[in-house]
Amino acid sequence: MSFEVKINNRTAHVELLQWEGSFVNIKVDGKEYKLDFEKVNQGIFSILHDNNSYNIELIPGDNVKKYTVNTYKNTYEAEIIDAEAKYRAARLKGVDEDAENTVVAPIPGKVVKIPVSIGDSVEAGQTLVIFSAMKMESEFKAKKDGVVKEIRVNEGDTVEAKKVMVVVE
Amino acid sequence: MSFEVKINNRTAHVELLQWEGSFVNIKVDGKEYKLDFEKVNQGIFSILHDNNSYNIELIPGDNVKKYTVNTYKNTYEAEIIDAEAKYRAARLKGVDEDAENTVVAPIPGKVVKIPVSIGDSVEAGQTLVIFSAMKMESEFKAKKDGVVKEIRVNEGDTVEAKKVMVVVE
Amino acid sequence: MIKKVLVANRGEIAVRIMRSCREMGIRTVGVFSDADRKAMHVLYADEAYHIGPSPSAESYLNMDRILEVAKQSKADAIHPGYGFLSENAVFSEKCQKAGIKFIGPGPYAISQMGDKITARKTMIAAGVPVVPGTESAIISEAEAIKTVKEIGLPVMVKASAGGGGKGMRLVKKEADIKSSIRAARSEAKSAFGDDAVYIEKYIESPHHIEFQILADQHGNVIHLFERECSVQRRHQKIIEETPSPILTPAIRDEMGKAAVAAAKAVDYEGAGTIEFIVDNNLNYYFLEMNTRLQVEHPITERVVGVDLVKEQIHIASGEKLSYKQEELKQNGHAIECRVYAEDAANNFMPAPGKVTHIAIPYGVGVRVDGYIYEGFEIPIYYDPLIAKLIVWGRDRKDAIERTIRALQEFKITGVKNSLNFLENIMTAPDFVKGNYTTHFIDENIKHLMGEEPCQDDCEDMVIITAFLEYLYRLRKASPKEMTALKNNWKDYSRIRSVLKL
Amino acid sequence: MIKKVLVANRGEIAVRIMRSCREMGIRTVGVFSDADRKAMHVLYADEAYHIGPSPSAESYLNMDRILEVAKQSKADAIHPGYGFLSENAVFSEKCQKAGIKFIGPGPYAISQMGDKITARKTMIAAGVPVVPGTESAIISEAEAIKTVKEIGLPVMVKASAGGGGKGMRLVKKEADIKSSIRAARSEAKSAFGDDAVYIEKYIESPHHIEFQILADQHGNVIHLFERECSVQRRHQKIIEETPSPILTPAIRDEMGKAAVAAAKAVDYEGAGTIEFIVDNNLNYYFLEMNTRLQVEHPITERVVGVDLVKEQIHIASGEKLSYKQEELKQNGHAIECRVYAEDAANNFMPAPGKVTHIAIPYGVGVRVDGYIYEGFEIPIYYDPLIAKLIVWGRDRKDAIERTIRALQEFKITGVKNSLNFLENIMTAPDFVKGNYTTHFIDENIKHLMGEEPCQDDCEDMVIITAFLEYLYRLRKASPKEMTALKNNWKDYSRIRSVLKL
Repeated sequence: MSFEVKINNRTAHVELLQWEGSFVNIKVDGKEYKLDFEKVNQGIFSILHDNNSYNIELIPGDNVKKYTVNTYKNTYEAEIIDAEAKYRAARLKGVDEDAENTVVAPIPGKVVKIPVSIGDSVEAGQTLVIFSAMKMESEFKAKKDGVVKEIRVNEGDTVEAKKVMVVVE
Repeated sequence: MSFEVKINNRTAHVELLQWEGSFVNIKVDGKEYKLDFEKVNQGIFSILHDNNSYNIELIPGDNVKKYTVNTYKNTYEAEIIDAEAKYRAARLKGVDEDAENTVVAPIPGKVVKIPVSIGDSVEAGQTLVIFSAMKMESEFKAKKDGVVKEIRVNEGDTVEAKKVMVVVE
Repeated sequence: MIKKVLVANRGEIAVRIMRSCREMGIRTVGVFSDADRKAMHVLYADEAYHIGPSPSAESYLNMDRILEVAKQSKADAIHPGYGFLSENAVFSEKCQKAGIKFIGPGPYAISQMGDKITARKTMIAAGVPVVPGTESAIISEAEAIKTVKEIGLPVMVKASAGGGGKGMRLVKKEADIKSSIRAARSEAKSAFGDDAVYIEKYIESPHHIEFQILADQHGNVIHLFERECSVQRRHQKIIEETPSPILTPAIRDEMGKAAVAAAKAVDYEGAGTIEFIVDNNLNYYFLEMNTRLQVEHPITERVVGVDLVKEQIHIASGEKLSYKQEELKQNGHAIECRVYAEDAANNFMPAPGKVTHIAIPYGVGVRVDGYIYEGFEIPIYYDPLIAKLIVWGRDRKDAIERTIRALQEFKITGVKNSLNFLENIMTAPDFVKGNYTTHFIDENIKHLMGEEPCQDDCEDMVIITAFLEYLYRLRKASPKEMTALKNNWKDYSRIRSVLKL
Repeated sequence: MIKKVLVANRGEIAVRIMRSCREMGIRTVGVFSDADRKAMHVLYADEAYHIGPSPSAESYLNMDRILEVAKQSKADAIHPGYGFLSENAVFSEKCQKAGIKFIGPGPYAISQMGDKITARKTMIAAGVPVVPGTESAIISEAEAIKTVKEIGLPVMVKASAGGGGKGMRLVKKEADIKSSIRAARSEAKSAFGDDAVYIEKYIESPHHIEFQILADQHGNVIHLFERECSVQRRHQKIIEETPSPILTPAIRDEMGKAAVAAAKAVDYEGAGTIEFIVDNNLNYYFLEMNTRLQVEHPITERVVGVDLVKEQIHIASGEKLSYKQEELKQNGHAIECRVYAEDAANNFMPAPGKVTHIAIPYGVGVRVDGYIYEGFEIPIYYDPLIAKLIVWGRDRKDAIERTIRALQEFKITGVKNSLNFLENIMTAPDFVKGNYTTHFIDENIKHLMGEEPCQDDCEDMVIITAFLEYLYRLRKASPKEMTALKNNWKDYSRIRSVLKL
């Protein structure tokens, strides 16, 4: 049984050799481990490896293949890469390229001001949206030169995260 | 929709009149309440009644009809009494009468000593089992005069809670 | 004696105030906006009243509605916390008129200190050092140029009604003076409706050091020593400590006396803070007074041993101060870390969202004030401060070491937060040396943005855990494919933090 | 300098010790029995080693196995915590021989203090007052009767090797002397393998007051003031506070000096506690010395401002004491409540089981040391202490009020526990007055067993909540029957305490 697991910028190949009771024999990128692997509670794991103690918290993410993982000192984003995920990643590749044409709300908040209009020519760096959340105002700027094609929000609107606000072409 | 709810020694008759969104109209022993009733999280409830704020934690018990309920200051054991529970209570009534004939481990622990043997005549108050748990020794005594009929554990045994150890007749 | 307090605030400070009220046997009244029905302060209060829609202007800043609730609930007093209505002279006056005690100073002290030019004049009259500059609002640009020549460049042009970095311009070249004054004026006009500006000498390597004071209604004023607040991002404090690593006992004593004089000059009542700007030669200048409780008040509580909220309530009840200046002492060292829901890597952009998991640090010398819980949705309408970690140590070194331990135990999942950034501050050499100014974050940004790599094989353990959990779930979903794997996990119904207690 | 410490213990004290080690940059080695694989101290340690089956005799008391682990893990030192091997002279000696530093006194001090008759003799020689009684073991019954006549009835017959209330007999009538000596002897023989007994005057209304001391390897000894420990059930402390409500400054000073003299008399090293028995006239007598850290050490940490575990480690490293007696001061008041998994209503019977839910108190002046977590199964093999609440206040009244607030916020569900009992102690008039002896619990049992009724309509709210939750579940199970009811609850995946942060 083997998959790839991506954490931060590393993609590791993992192969399970044996898992019986709390005994786990497993290879990560060719390195073999024999572990005492205990589930302490839902989402909480204790691993003893050569008597080193690791206490690991696993919090499920948006989907079954994504987890946030806490160790004593660090936090990681982990994702299981199986055939389906690889296919999806390949398909999605094209879509994201348009990202630099749009201004997207990174978090929920309020549109304070839109100092451009549809049809305006804008330069890279020019402010397209002034946005406010949690007492902080941010300016979102054009990533490249272009013309404002769409404005999908109004000044004063409260918007959800990931809402596309302005499209430049 | 109405049931009886037993908390500690009180059995209250509860009748739901309306429950829509967070609005609840309900009668407890004839007293009518109009409440803002919010589930904050699984097991955590916030009630506003005449602007009084109640924060209530509900922890499921052994079965779906039993709960431990925490308020800010108190802890209650609550049980829903429906037809089935009433029937069961009636049936169980006879069974418990034998309780005074048996010595039952109230918690998990270790049998240290059994100073009686099968066939011994014992008096009420005589020690039948010396029991140890969590560094504390307790003596379990006969509740009435009688003859030791059964000894179901051995000295040195580790026993689970509710284990019948000695039966007197 | 006060028997019931309305807390006109939300978040950690509302809960913190209610805790002290509970201990004093005082009933608490909470108020909440639409967004806050399930917020901790509503759950913790004895009574709770809805006061309006989510935006603060329509709820937590709605003076009339809050006073209405105070009357309806028969509260004797209103505690404003910090932010919102806490430094609003009009509200203080409205409370007075309504016969409800405002826990804080009267309208006179608030407005004297709220207007910067007035505050400067008052301080000069009281003999408290202020930053060299103009004493009144700038009338002509020619006069401004003359002043600048007297005090020397660089200078700051500041709005009298200002705050939060708005209506401020740094002037480095003589040629920029006029344009800067015009820009500051226009910004002040649009932000505060008042275009009065003044000029101050710009302090190059400033330390931001403030003194806590307490003043009763009978003219008694004491100070509770300083807090060093120079670690700031976006002009907002993120770490505070006491004692300050740079003050000498003599300067501390002088500044404490100046702080007391400042409070006396405005007939102050309650808890307040005198902020000073201090240069590398330990010259100190009055900057402003915060006429309320500060976010960072707990470090003073820990080191001086005073519950400031309880003292506020005693003072508001008309009692005399129960501490004498000479009885107070700084015991050990305390550090506060502000945990914000924000993304340090993205210019400290706020990060609202749902908290999925929390592990809280415990043990000797550790206090956590917060208001979030697992499952809580942090609203977008209010401040991103979600918790404060207050750590005490025998001395500064001990306090830093303990803070690092506590930050490592502290986990908040579901929302981006500043925990890792705070830990990096604790290990930054300039911070460890105690040698830092308000430029600290800019000067140390590379270290602060770093992430210490996981030691030994722990990264592999992370990978293995995620892998095995995924496998376990697959097995549950399609047991037949997975029969080769045996394991004896139980199915727990809930996720729990083992670092919980 | 010590770089790696093996903690030969479990539960809250193991975690507490490891926290201070972490802060000092010292690696920690945990050891565990079968029952403790998932215990907090295993999860918290850097390294963890299995040492045997669940009963302590086969694991936490297995000296050779623990020393083996110390060698294998290359630990420099062993911290024994309290209980288990902490007062075992043989173990201290074995560590010495193995070249591993035992964090605590050497075998001489432990055995001098472990044998009660020897300890009494040593104290008399050092000029420390002891309870009037026999100086050596009782040889003849005639001699015993003579002694009793000298010191007057009632008296206690005590086993020299004793502890924990075993091998003790109270004698009130002359006729009972002989039989009591015989009974105590036989009990001592079977419990400790040593039938030596001695006679002490029985103090009628005793206060149990102990002094914390610290002694370095260079002959420097200081005391860190007292702890009042008279609130006991089953001869075990349940509440401790400092300062004692009954001591005067003069007596405190005298007793502190006696405590230092006692430690010096046995060439003590490390942290230790001199226990005194004090009568209503403030006559004080040496009772025994605990040659280890006490359960209740955190109240001293809070009031005196010293991390006792860190000091133990500094001392064990050979450093000189870094505090001078005259620098130490008691600041404010601290109370410790011991939370046991036990059933107060049933003679404090221990109550192991699975913890289903915990809500922990926070805020100013509150510290919680514990080791349980939600889902944790409390083992039957060890002590029922599951958490300690340590509360600080400006003065005794403030500390009591805060303790009540904290106890009300504190919830542990799934196992019976002493939280309600502890709260009742805080409200008992004798406790509030500070007027109590070791008979406190017996004398106040009615108040202590009571349960304050829920105010207003809150009992009805409990009923309503249980009812609605049941209905909601029914509806999920058979939706058709329930379509008359609409509600908009979301299905949360987990149970969370809103009082969490």
